[in-house]
Amino acid sequence: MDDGPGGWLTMASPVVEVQGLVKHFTLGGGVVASMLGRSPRVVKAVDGVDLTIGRSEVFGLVGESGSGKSTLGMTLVKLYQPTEGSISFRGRDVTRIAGSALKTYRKDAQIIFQDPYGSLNPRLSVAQVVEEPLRIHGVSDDAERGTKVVEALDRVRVPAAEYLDRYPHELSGGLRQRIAIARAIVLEPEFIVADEPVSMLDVSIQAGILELLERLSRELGLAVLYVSHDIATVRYICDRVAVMYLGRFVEYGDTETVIARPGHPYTKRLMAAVPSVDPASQRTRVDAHPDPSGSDTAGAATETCTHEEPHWEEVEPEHYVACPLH
Amino acid sequence: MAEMVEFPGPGRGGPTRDVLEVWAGTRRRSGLAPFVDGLRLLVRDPFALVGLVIIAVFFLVAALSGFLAPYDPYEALPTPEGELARLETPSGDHWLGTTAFGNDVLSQLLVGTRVAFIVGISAAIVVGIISTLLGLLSGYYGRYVDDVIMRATDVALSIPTLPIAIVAVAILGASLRNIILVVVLLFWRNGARIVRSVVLTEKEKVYVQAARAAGASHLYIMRVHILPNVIPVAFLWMTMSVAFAILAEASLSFIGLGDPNAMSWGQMLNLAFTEGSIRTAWWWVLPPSLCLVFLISSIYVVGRAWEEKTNPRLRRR
Amino acid sequence: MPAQPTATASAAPISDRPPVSLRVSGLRVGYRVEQGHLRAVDGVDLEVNPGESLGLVGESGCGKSTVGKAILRLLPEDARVEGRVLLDGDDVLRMSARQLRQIRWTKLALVTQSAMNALDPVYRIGDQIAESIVAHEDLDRRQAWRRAEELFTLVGIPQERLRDYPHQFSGGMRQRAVIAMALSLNAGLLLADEPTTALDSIMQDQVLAQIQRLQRELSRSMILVTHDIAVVAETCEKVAVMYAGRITESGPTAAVLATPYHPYTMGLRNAFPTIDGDRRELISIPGNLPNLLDPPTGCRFASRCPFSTDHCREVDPPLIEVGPGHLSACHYPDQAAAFRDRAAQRSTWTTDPGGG
Amino acid sequence: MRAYIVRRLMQAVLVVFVVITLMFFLFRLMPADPTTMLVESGLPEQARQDLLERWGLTGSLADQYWSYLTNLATGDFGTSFFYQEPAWNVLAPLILNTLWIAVPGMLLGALIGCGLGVVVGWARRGGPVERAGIFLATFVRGVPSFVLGIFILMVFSTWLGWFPGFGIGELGDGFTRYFTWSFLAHLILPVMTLAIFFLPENLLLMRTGVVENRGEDYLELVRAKGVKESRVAWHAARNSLLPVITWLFPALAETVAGIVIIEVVFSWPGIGRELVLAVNRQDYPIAQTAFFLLAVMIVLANLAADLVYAKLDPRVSYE
Repeated sequence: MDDGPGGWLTMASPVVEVQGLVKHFTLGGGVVASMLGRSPRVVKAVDGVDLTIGRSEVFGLVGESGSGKSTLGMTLVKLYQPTEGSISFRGRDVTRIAGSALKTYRKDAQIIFQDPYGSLNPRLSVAQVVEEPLRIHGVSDDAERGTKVVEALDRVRVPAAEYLDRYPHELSGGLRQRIAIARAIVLEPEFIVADEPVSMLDVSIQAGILELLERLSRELGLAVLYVSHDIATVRYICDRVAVMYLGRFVEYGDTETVIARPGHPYTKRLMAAVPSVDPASQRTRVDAHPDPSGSDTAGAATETCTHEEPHWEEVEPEHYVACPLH
Repeated sequence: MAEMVEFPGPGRGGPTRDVLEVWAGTRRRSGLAPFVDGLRLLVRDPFALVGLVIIAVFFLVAALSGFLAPYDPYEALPTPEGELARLETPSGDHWLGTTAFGNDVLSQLLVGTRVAFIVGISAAIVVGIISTLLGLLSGYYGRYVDDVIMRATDVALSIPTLPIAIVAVAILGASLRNIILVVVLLFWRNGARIVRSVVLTEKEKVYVQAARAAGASHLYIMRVHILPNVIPVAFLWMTMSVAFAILAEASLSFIGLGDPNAMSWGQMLNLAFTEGSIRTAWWWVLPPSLCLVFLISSIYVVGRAWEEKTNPRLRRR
Repeated sequence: MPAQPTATASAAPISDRPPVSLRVSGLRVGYRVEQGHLRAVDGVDLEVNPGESLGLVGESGCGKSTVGKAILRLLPEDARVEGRVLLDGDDVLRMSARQLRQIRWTKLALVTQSAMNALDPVYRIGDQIAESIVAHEDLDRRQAWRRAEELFTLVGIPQERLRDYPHQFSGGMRQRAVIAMALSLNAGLLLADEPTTALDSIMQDQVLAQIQRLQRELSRSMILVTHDIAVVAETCEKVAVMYAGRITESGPTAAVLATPYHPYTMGLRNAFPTIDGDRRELISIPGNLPNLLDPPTGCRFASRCPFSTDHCREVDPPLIEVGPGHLSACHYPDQAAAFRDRAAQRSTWTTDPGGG
Repeated sequence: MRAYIVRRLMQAVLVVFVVITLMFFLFRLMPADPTTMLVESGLPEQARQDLLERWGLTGSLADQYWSYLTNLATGDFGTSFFYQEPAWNVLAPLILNTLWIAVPGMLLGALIGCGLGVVVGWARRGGPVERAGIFLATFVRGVPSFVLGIFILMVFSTWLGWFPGFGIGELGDGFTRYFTWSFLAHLILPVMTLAIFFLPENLLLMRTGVVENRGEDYLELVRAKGVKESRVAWHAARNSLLPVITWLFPALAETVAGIVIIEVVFSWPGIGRELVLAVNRQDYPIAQTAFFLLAVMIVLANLAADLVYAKLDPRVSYE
């Protein structure tokens, strides 16, 4: 994007650089379906996204369900194959790699999932969960794996001696998520996608996990893409944030700036919907009256850009809005 | 700076546990653990326990039938007076009486047990292997492979089972081998579907995604994450297939398509039926009937209990 | 097509039932499980005056949903329930099956989380609403459908969509349909159990605004069960905070959240991320819920509380009145101001995991 | 909706086609050609060749297949060796006989089975009704159809002498063909056997469905509405019907096995018994045709089940 968020996107030596990324899903395909002449349906989950994340940076990605934010995250770690566009990792194009090159990339790019109850195989002990990536990558020496597993558990502040032989069902959600993070860092990656890592956890332990991610990013020089539906959590660990809507970014910027002065109508809407814990704050609820059409798409949909190519505007330094409607 | 972390919880062995020792402890695990757990659950269900015992007794009898049978099952036996011992009621000589052909019912029954197990177990093993393989392929690779295999099972499922078995055995010849072959052809399809549905659920699990993201190969994922969940189900299907196979053999034999060289329970009933002894010679009719009912029902009861314990949606909170 | 009723007129055909008062006292719920006796709820008192809204808030495993279900007597058969649940003075827990059927939906209606399964997938939504009406009032199906049409107008869904099945509705619409259903007999007390948990923030905001508006306009009593204190802060007049099967603090929402007296409430507030005002530090509460199979003596929060003393670990703190209608189950109400200051600093909550 | 039915019909036609083809190749697998039997009974060679030609057994496999298909399409199913009559003429009158057992037997089994399944599913978990219900159903399910038939025959016909257990009885003429007391009396035991044979699986499936649905959120809401408990159970039952119907598809194919055996046990002149007789007489045109008819019955029943399912589950899309 030539008139895109210019300098803000270019970075001395980014870890991950994404250009024009598109991921479409085709539904309803199949031999019989095609024989019967049914045409498959295309879902444009990610529809043209540019992004850079640097070393030791936690980049926030905010959007509602269906915005394509998780798809974007999973495409970046190549759980999905991009339809178009490019992903480069430390200057190396990884968009279409396969085989051993892909396996190498898997070592460098990891993912943490939302559901701490589903992301650990109940049949495996903590030791087995955390050592799995090492086994996959051919670390055959048992003692070496042991050392690395203990080290990873140390990093996530889980006392190894106490937990190595426990099974997931014995652990609380927060601990499980720590184990999942340990599994993600045991291969010493440089890039981690954290897909809603705290949204299924109780509020009282969310902060601990967020803090852990931030510290790991700092200590290990990790580039982290923090994906969340909750703009409030983003502000605690991310310097920069992008707001995603229907497969595209609608706003980029410094987190505090975006929160203080959201530019895009959708961002405004999103922020206005966040309830406040402070009883003194007199937030006015947007549109208490329901949408007469009965549809769910928030009113923002009608206000979004209809242009094919989003047009970026720098509303203030380090703050970009797509197609702002003032 | 120390960071806040959830407590380790109620201590287990305390802080003195040695990390390396614990690590070494996690190295030892048995691949049979799911089976042991499953068996333990089964034994707790009284019905299943009785079923298991019945199956075990039948199995023992089958194994020892050569020793136990008092007479040659095919031999036309004479009475002490030298006549054919035709349709004799149970006595000290013939505990279960004799058939219209002068055969000893007990001996035939014992040999029939062996036939039942031979057919049941060999068919079940082949069915188990085929269903597991096809189910795994279909469920794991999805897309076209799945489409083709599932359409094939759709068609296969619409074909009437016994009629095709009748026709096939009639054409190929009535032998145990052909009966087993036909049973396999009939029952792979349901098994493949069941295995496939387990694979479909399993492969969508987040931890499988995590393993993929860590670079795991398909083989690794199948071996570590999917097979351990498939095996109990496939095993259940195999167990049920034993019953299906025995049932199919008995049905075919009952209508006269049994292996003439292997006296099975179904054949005993066929002979009794064609000889018109069904209404009179209860000692000839009841034993094979009851054996069939008890063996097959026991297998079903055990299978049912297993399903009841392993299906999370049926479990009580 | 019946004439479009206006928002105010629509309440008229719905039977005019007064708001209901609820008084829960000494509620205990236990389950016999393999490992012993699980005390999910262990002595809960609640009070909702007619027309009042109460937020019942707490984290997973605290027993808030169990309390809600106990009030409606929807717990599974093997649950052991003790105490009293007085609905306008009548004890729900001691009602016959027939009496229970009569008060359900006429005095006490439920708004569940409608992620996917709150509505029967094989019936039209209109039929499901009509079912509740026909069960209690002497109306035929056609009349019940007419009422359902009015209810849909009330929650802002086009009437013709009553003929749809649940899978044809989006999450937000299903939630509204569930709300419409809860209003079908104008029950005096609405029990909303995590009504917006599965929804996106914008939709959650709209639905909550709607619940709040209807509750006030129709002057219904309400209990809102949720894990989200911000939702309570904006929706309810009163709040009760639960922890490990007990109420730790309750009172007027503004007072409880602005000047909490219980360290757990303080911790919850500190851990809650917000977007308004300056960025504060987020502080999590270390430790885990106590084991409810064998709860510790004394205060249940003591093991995680930075201010706990030996006294806390030995003696159960009673709920003490610390302000008008404001109760807190902490032994040290007089030190609350100091606790609040210290609780805002992260070092207060930091523990060393090894020595924990 | 119409497109949906058309698509289902196309699938049904496809299945029939596969069955026909399968049959063709199966019968070509025979070690000897079907005339061998007749040759042994002194058929001259010229007549044999004529017969082979008439049965489409000369020429290449492709030619044979083609003539086989065209014959079928024109309704020519070949001539029975045994009856020396067109197979179709032999079997056509038997179709109704089979349906007389199949339809009432399966309907009864399904209705009673599903009803009892709801009772067992709604009973207290781990209580006596549940345990006894599951055990009995599982046990009965393990009883082979012919054993069941023999027992029923022994008890109700031989021992009690209430009903006849052999044949179809005396039929009336024309319209009253099937409305004679004799026929109805003969009908009772086979229908009863089929119903009992078909019942347990219905019961178990329905019960599983009800138990699974008991935990669903929507039932909680239905109960909270203050409707009668029976109405709550009805919601669970209505939803559990769907998996039962799904299961019917494969089960129908198995149930035909039961029908064949029951016809044999009660000497009921239906398609299934004729199939068995034909196989034992090596009368392949009859066997082939009987098999074909049974397969078509299953395909049609599947089609019906499919349409009923679509009617009962609003989530099925007709696209």
